[in-house]
Amino acid sequence: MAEVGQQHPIKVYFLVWGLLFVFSIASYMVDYFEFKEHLRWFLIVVFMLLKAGFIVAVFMHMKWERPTLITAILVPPLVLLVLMYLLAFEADYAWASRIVYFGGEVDPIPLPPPTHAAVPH
Amino acid sequence: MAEAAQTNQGPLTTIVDDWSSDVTTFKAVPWGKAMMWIFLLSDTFIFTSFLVSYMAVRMTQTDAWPYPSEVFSLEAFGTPVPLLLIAIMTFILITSSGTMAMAVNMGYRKRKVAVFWLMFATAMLGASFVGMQAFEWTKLITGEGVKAWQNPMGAPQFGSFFFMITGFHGLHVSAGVAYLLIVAIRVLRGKYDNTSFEIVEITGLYWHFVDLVWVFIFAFFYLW
Amino acid sequence: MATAEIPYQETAPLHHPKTWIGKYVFSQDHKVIAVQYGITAIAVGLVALFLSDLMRIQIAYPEFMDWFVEDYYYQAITMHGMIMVIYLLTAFLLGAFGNFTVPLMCGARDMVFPFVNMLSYWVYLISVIILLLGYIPGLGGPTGAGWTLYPPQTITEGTPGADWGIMTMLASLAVFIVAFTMGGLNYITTILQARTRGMSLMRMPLTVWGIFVATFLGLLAFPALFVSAIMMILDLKIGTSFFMPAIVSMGQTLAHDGGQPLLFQHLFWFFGHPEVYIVALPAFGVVSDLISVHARKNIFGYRLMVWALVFIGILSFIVWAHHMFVAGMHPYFGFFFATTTLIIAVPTAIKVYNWVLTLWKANIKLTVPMLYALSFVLTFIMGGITGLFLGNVIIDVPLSDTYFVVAHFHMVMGVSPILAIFGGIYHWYPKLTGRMLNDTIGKWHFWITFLGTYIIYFPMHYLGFIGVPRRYYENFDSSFYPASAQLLNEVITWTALFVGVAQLLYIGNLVHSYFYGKPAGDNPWGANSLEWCTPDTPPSHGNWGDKLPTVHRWAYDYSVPGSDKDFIPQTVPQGQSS
Amino acid sequence: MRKILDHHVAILLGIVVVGSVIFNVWSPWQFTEIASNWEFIDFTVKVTWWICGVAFVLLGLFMAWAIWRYKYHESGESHYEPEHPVLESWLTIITSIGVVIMLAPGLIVWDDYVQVPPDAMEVEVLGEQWTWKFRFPGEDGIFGTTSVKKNVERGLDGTTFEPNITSLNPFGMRDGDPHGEDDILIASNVLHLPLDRNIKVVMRSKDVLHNFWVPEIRAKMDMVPGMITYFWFRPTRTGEFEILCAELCGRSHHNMRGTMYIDTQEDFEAWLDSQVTWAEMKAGQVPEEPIVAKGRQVADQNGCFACHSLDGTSVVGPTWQGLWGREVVLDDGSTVIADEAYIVESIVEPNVKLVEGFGSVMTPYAFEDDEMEALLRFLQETAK
Repeated sequence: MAEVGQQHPIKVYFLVWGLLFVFSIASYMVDYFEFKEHLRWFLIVVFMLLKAGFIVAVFMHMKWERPTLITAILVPPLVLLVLMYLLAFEADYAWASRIVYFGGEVDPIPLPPPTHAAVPH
Repeated sequence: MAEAAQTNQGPLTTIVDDWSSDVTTFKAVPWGKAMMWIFLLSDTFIFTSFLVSYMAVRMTQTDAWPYPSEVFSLEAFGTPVPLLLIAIMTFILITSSGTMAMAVNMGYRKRKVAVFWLMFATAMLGASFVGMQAFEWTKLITGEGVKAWQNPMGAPQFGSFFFMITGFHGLHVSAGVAYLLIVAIRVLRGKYDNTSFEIVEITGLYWHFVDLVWVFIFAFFYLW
Repeated sequence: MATAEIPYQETAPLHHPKTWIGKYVFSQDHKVIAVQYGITAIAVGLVALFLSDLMRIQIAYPEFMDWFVEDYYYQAITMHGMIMVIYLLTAFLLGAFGNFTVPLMCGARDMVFPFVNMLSYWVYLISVIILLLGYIPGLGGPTGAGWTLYPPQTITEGTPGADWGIMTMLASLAVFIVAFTMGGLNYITTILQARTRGMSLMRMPLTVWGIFVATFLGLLAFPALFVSAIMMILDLKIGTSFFMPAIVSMGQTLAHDGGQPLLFQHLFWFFGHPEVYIVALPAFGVVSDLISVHARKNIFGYRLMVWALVFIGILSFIVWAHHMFVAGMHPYFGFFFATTTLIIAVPTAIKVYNWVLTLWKANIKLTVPMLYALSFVLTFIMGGITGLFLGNVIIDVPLSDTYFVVAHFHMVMGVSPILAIFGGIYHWYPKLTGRMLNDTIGKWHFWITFLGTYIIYFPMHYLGFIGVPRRYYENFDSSFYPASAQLLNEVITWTALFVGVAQLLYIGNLVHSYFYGKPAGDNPWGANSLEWCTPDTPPSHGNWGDKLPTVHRWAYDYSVPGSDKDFIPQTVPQGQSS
Repeated sequence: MRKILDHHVAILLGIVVVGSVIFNVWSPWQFTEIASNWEFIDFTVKVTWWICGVAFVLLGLFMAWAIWRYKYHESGESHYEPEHPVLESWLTIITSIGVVIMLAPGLIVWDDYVQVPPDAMEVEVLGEQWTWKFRFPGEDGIFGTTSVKKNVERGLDGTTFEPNITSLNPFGMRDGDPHGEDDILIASNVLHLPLDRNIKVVMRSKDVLHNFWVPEIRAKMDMVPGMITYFWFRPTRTGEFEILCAELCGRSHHNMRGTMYIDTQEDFEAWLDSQVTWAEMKAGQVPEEPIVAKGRQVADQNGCFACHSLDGTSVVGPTWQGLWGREVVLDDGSTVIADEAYIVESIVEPNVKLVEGFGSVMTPYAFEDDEMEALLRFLQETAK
C-alpha cells in the first residue's frame, strides 16, 4: 500500500464528502434556529472540529500516515491554545477596566458607582 | 519500511523508531510532501494568530458587535435568508475539496486526463468562490457601508477583521487556483509521466488546508 | 515511494552550473548561498555597529555632536536593534551557518530544494534593501519607535519616521519572513529527510541540532510577527483600529477607536521570545562542537544536551510575557510567566555545566576558535544569570527599562552569539576556502573583543541598579544617582569605539587569509564530523564526489582509549580506530 | 614568567571573574536608598544576587582552573566519559533548588504588589507626550469617568466625533458624570502625596505608552491608552523625588520628567486644598472673545499644547505664559524681545532662533492669515 502512495477506495471519499455536507448543514441550522450562548458555542465548535477532523484525516490522508508525521504536525499547534486562553483571560480584564473608567461608549450614560471589579484589591 | 507501518507495534514504538532511524524520519514521505506539511504547520500559526487577535479585540470592545447572521443575510424569494451566500460558498469549497481528493486518487492510478479535469474543476470552483467573495465584499462596502476602518453597526473592528481575514484567506484561494492550474497543465503535458504523481497530492494538501481554514473562519466569524 | 528512502545522488541528479553567474551569483549550491548570506549579514551588521557607536558618543558626550538630534538617536536605536537581531544574527546563524553546515554535517549533497534555497537568499537581500530605504532622504527617515515597535507611538506623529519609516520597516520584516520561511523549510526537510546512511538524529553534531530546533522555532514564531506587521500596516495606511484605541496625538484627536495596544505586545513577544532562542540555540550548538573538538574530548552529556535544546525550544513558546511584566497586562500573568521563565533556567544551566565539564580532564588546545568558545561560555553565564533577575517578576519591576536590561540582553544575545559566530567562522573557514585564518590577528581581535565587550557591558548592569533609564537621548543630572555615573558612561563609550574599530581586524583577516593564508589541508583541527571528510577542500558542488559517506558513530569520539589517534571520524566503522 | 605566558588564557579568565567581584564590592553604583514599603523587593534582589553571584564565581573559576590544569600536551590524553548520570542528576537537582529559592519570595512579593490594600487612597496619573498630569477623586472618593471623544455618531457617510480632550478640558472629563464634579485636577507635573498612607496609583494615557517611575519607590507600571493600569505603594520618607518616564514614548521621551513630593499629612492636605476641582475649573472658564477662542482652537488642533504649556511649566518647548513681550535668551547667548515679528518667525521658521535650553524639534507651520491672527491674539491673551 504505502509503496505506491496514498491510494484508497473511492468509497471513503464519497462518504466523507457527504458527511462534510451534513455537518455544514448542521452548523448552519445552529444559526438558523438561533440557538444562544453556551449551547450555540458548543455546537459550533463540535461541528467545526468534526469537519476539520474529517478533512485532515481523510482528505489530507493523515489517517493513513505514520504516527510520527501525525504527532509532528498536530502537537505543535497546542501552544496556540495557551496564547488563546491567556489572551481571552486578559481581554476580559481590559474590557472591565474600560467599562469602569471610561463608562462604555456612545453618549454619557448614568453609571453605577465603580466597583473596581477590574482590579483585584 | 512498508512492513514497519503494517506491523502491530504500538504507535509510541513507531514514533521512537522513526525518530531514531537514519536517512528519513517521516518514512515513505517524499521531500516535497514533508516540506508542504511543515509549511502548512507554519501557515496554521499565521491563521491562528489572526483569529486569536480577532478574539482578543472583539472581547475588549465596549461597542456593540454586529450580529453576523443578519449582516450577511441575502434576499431570496422575497425573504432575507441568513448567511445564504456564505452557505453556498461553504458548499462550493467542500465540493472542491471532494474533486481535489478524487484528483489525488486518480493521480496515483496514473490516469492523467482524469487528474487534469478534476484539478481543473477544483480550480474553477475555487475561482467561483473568490468571485462570490468579491460580490460579498461589494455588497458589504456599498450596501451596508462597512469599511475596513468604520462600521455603522457598531465596533469598527468588525469590518477590519472581516476584510483582513477573509482577504488573506481569499489570497490563499487565489494562489491555490493558480497553483492548481499550473500543476494540472503540467500533468496533462506529461511532465510527471516517468516519476510519481506525488505533486498532485502535495497540491491537494495545500488545497484542503485552504478549505480547513474556511471551516474555522465560518465557525468563528459568521456563526459566533 | 521507495525513492524517498534513497539519499540524494540516486534521486535528483545535480546540474552543475556552466556559467560564472550560475556558479557564483544565482548559485543553487548551499555553500555559495551560505557565503552570500554571510557577506550580506556582515555588511548590514557594520551599519548597525556604526549606529551603535554614534549612540554611545551621544550618551557620553551629549554636547559633542550638535547635528545628532533626538530623531537621529531614536532612529539609530531602532535600526541598530532590528538589524542586529534579525538581519545579522538570525540571518547569519541560520542563513550562513545553517546553509553551510546542514548538508555537510548530515551528509547530503545539497539542500533538498536548492532553487527555493537560492530564492531565500535573494528575497533576504531584497528585505535588507527595503530596510535601508528608510534612510533615503525625503521619506522622513527610518522609524524611531525602538525595535519593539510598540503601537500607538510607532505610528503617531511624536515618533520619527511615523509614516514611511515604519512602512519600510514593516514591509522589510514581512519580506524577511518570506525569505526565512523558504530557507527554513529547506533546513528542516533536509535534516529530517535527507541524512546519509547511518546518520541518525542522535548521531548528529550539536550544531545541526541547534539549527534544527531554532529553525523550527522560527517557522512557528515568525507568523505572529508577520500577522502583527500586517495589522499595523493596516492601522497605519487604511485607518483600522486593531492596536489603536481612541487617542489624542499632538493635540489631534485621531479617528481610531477601541483597539488594544497590548495585543501587539503579546503577538510581538510570542514571536520575540522564541526569536531569542532562534539566535541562541545555533550558537549553543556551534559552541558545543567547538569546545569538544578543541578540548579533544567528547562533549559531556550529549543526550542531555539534545534534550535541553528541545526542552528550551518548547518552553520558549510559553514564556513570552516575561517581557511585559510592567506593561500593564493582566496582573496574574506575572505568576505564570515568572514560573515558566525560571523553569527554563534549568535546561539552560545544564548546558552550561556540560560545557564546563567537557573541559574537565580534557586536553585543551587553546586555538583561536576555542578562545571564542570559552569566552562565549563566560559571557553567556553572565547574561544567563542576569536573566534570572529579570525573569523573576518582582525583581523585573525596579530593573526593567533600565540599563540593566540593556546589559543583560547584549550579554546574552548580542555578545555571546557574535562570539560564537566569530569562533564558528574561524573553525570552518579552512573548509570553506582551503586556507587558515591568521592566528596572530585572530588572537589580538579575540582579546580586544572579549575583554572590551566585558568592560562595556559588565559595568552597565550597575547603571541599571542605580536606575539610569534606557532609551534616553540624554541624561540630565538626576537626584537619585551619583554624578559619577557619567564617568562610567564615558569609559563605556571609549571602549565601545575601540572595540568597534577593532572589528576591522577580523574583516581584514578574512580578506587577507583568503589570498595569503596558510594552506589548511582537509582536516586541520582533527575533527570528526562529516564536513571534514569531504573528498575535496573546499568541497565541490555536490559535496561528496561519487559516493555518499556512511556514518558509523557519533561525532564526538575524541581520545577514545586504545585508539592510536585522538580522534575517530564518523565515517570510520565501529571497532576500527582510523 | 614562561609559565604565566603559557597559561595567560586561564589567568586572564580568572582575572575577569575576580575583577567582576572586586568591581561589585567597591563600586559606588548601588541601588538608591529606598523610600517606600517595598524593602522586600530589595531583599529578593539580594537573594537572587547571592545565588547567581556564587554560581558565576564557581563556574568561572572552575573554567579558569580547568584551562590551566588540562592545557594541551602532545602526550596528554583526555578522559573518555560520554555521560555521568549521577553527576548530571545532582546538578539538575541543585539547580532546581536554587531556582525555587529565588522564585518563591519573588512570587510572594508579586502577590503583595498586585493586591491593593482596601484602605488605599487613590491618585490618577495621566501621561501625555511629554508631561504628566494628576487627578484625585475628591470628596466622594470616586473618579469621574473620562473619554477621549464625545458624541460618537455613526452613519453611512462616516463616523463623526468631537474631541473631548481640549485645552479647556485637559483631563477629558465626561459631561454629566456626577462623580467627576469634585475630582481635583492638577494640570502640572508636580505631585504631592502624604507620608505613610497606602496609595493606589491609577494610570491612564492620552496618547502612547508611558511608564510612571520613581526609582526610590521601586514600583513602576506602563500606562496603556485605551485601558487603566495600576500599582500601589506606601511612602516611608518625606522629600523631593524625580518622576521619570520609563517607556519609550517618542522623540522627547527623555524630557518627560516630573516631581513628586512626599509631605506630612498636614502639608499634603494644605496643598490639596489649594487645588481646583473640575467644577471650579469649568466655572472659572470665562467666555473668551471669539477671536481668542478661535486662536485657542487653532492651537488645540495643531497640537501646540503638546509642547507648550499655558501654566508656566517647561515641557518640550517654552511655556506661553507671559511670553508675549518678554525678553528671551537665545541659545547663542543673545537676547530678543518676543514681539509679534519674533513669534511669527518662530512659528514659520522655528529652528532659526532657538530659545536657550530647548532642542530643534519643532516642525515649521504655515497658517492662513486669519488663523495666524487668531493665534497671535490668543498668545497675547495668554501672556496676561
